[in-house]
Amino acid sequence: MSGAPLVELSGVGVRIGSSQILRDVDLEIEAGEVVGLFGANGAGKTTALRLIATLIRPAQGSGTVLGADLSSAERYDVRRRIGMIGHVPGIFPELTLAENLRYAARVAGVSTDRVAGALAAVGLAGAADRPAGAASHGMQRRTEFARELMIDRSLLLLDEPHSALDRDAVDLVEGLIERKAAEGGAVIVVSHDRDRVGAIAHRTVDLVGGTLT
Amino acid sequence: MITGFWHQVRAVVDRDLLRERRQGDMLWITIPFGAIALLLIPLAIGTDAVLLREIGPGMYWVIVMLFGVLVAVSRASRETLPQQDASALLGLDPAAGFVGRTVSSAIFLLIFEAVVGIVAIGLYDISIIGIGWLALTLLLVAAGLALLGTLTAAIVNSSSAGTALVPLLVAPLSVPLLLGATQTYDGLQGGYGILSWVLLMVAVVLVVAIIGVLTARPLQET
Amino acid sequence: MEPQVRIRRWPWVVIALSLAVAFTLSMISPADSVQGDLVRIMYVHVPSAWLAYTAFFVTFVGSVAYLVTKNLKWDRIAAASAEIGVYFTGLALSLGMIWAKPTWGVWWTWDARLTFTFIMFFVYLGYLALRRTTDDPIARASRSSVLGVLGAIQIPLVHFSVVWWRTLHQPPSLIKPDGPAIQDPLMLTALIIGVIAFTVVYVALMVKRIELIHLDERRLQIEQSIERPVAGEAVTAPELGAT
Amino acid sequence: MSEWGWVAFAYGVAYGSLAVYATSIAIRIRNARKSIGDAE
Repeated sequence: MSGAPLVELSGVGVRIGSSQILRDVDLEIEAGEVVGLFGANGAGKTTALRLIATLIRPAQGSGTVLGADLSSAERYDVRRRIGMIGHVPGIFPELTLAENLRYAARVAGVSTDRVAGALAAVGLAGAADRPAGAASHGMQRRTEFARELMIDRSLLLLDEPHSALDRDAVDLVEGLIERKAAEGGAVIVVSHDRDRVGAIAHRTVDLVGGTLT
Repeated sequence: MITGFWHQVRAVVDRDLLRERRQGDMLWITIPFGAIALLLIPLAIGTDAVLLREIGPGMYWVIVMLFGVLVAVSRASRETLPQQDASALLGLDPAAGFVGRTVSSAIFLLIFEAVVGIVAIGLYDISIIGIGWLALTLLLVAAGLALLGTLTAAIVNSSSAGTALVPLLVAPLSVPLLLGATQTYDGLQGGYGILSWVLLMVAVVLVVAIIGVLTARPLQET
Repeated sequence: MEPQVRIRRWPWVVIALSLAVAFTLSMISPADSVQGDLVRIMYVHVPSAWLAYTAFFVTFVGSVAYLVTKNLKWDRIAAASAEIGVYFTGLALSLGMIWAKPTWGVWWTWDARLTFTFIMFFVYLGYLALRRTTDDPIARASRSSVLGVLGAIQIPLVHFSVVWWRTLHQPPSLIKPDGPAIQDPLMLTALIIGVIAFTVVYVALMVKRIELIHLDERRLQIEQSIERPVAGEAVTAPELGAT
Repeated sequence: MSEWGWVAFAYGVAYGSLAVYATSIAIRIRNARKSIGDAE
C-alpha cells in the first residue's frame, strides 16, 4: 500500500432523479482506518455508501476510490475490491445460502471451495441448503458477511452492520472490521448507534444536511 | 479482469436457471397460459378444421411473440437494486451480465416454444416439413426475442414506469422475427426460397447482440 | 449558473413563409390526368413522410453522438427530433389514409410502406414514453440514446421484412401505391418546393423545440438549486408536543 | 365527398395540425419562461 488515501472526495454532490441528496462532501480515508458515519433517517448515508462503492456517479465535485476516478469508466475495475453490505440484502431469495455464495465466488473468480469454510466461519454450516428467502434477516446478513470473507476486499462499506444480528454475530462483525483494518484495508460503518460504533471506529463523521461535519 | 468473461456468463446463466426452477413461474404459469391462448382462438373463431390448419402456424408464432414479451417483462422486474449492486461489486462485467441473462431467457423461450408447439400441432393439426429449418427458426426466434427483451429491460431498468413500457418497446421491434418465422414456415410448405428470411432473422440476432454488448456499460451508468 | 436561454423569433416567421409558399404552389399546380385534384394531397403527404424518416435519422445521429461524446447537447437534438418525427409520422399516416379512401375505397391497405410507417410510429412513441420515465438528464440520455440506436438499426430490418412480406404474397390488387407519374414540370416543382419548405419548417421547429428543452432543464435546475434544502432535510426531529 | 372536398380535408389536417403543434411548442415555451421568471 502506498501512502495515497483509499478514498478521497472533494466537493462531491450527488443528485438522484430530481433531488439533491449530498452536497459539498469532503472525505479522506487512509489505509487501516475504520470510520464511523452517523446521520438521521434520510440523511443520505446509503447514498454516500453507494457513491463510495462507485455505484453512482457524483453530479458535482471529484473523487477517487482505490485510485479510480469516480467520474470515469475506469471505476469498473476496482469494484471487485469493494465490499458492501447494504440495508437490504443483495442476495437471491430463491437460491440457498450456499448457492448464493457459490454464485458470488464464481463471478468474483475465487474458488468455490471457499464457500463451505466461509459459511462455517459465520456459523451457518448447518443452514447451507436453506433457501435464502426462508432464512431470517440475521442469517441473510451473516451470509453476506460470509461473502465478504471469501473475497479479498480492500474497502468494506457496512450499512447498519449491527442491526438484526445477535451477540455472536456482532463479535464476528467486529472481528472482521478489525482484521480488515489491520490488513491495510479500510472500513466505513454507517450507524445510528454512536456508542457501539464509537468503540470500534478510529474516527467518526456526521452527515447533516447532505454534507459531512 | 481477473475472471474470464465466459466464466461469468456461465455463473449468471446457472443463477437464472436455478432461480427459475425454484420459482417455477415459467413452467407453471407462462406455459399453461400460452397453451390456453391456443385453445381460446378456435373458441372465438369457430372450429372449422381447414381454417384452423391454415391459421394455426401464424397463431402459434403470434403467441410465441406475445409471451416472449411477457418473459421480457418478468426479466425487467427480476433483479432488485441491492442484488444488482452486489453483482456489480463482485466485478461482474455488464456485458457478461447481459449475455448471461440473454442466454437464460433464450433457454426459457425455447422450452416455451417446444411445449406450446406440441400443443399447437395437436390442436390445429399442423404438418411439419423441413424439421431442420424449423428448429433453426425456433432457435433464432428464441435468441432474437431474448436479446430484445434483455436489452429493453436494461434500457428501462430502475425507472418506475419501466416495466409497463417493455411491451411497447419490444413488440414493434420484433416484427422482423415474426415475419421471418411465419414466412419460413410458409416457404417450407410451399416449397419456395426461405434463405433470405433466415438471413433476416440472423441479422436481427446479430444486430441486437452487438448493440447489447456494446451498450451494457453505458446502460449501467446512471 | 447557465446563461439565459436565448429565445429566437425568426423560426415562427420562417414557418409561416415556407408554408405559404408550399401552399400556393400546390394550389396553382395542375390537376393530374388520372387522379384529378386528389393529386394535391401528394404535396403534403410526401414531404411529411420524407420528414418522418429524416427526423428519425437525426435522432439516430444524435443518439450515436451522445454515446460517443457524452455531451447532452446531442441528446437534446435526438429528443427534439424524435418528437417532431413522431408528429410527422402521424401526419404522413393520416394523410396517407385520407388519400387512400377516395383513391382505393378503403382507409387502410396492408401496403408495405403503410405498415412499415405504422410500426415505426410505435417504435418512436416508445422512445418518447421512455424519456418521460425519468427526470435525471444523464440516466435519461444514456437509456434513450441506446433505444435511439436500436430503433434506427432495427428499422431497415423491419422495412425489408415488411417489403419482402408484401412482395412475396398477394401483390397489391389495387392501384400501385406509388402515386401518379409526374408528367408536368409544375407538379414536380410543387413537390420539390413542398419537400424543401417542410424541411425548413422542420429545422425551425427543431430550433424552438431545443429552446424548450433548455428552458425545461433551466426550470428543473432552479427547482433544485443550491438554496433549496437537500432531500434529507424533509425529515426533522419528532416534535412530541405537536399533537 | 368531391375531390376538392378530400383535398380540403387533407390540407386541413396537415396545416391545421402543424399550427396546433407549433402553438403547443410556443405555449410550452411561454409557460416554462414564466415559471423560470417566477423562480428567479
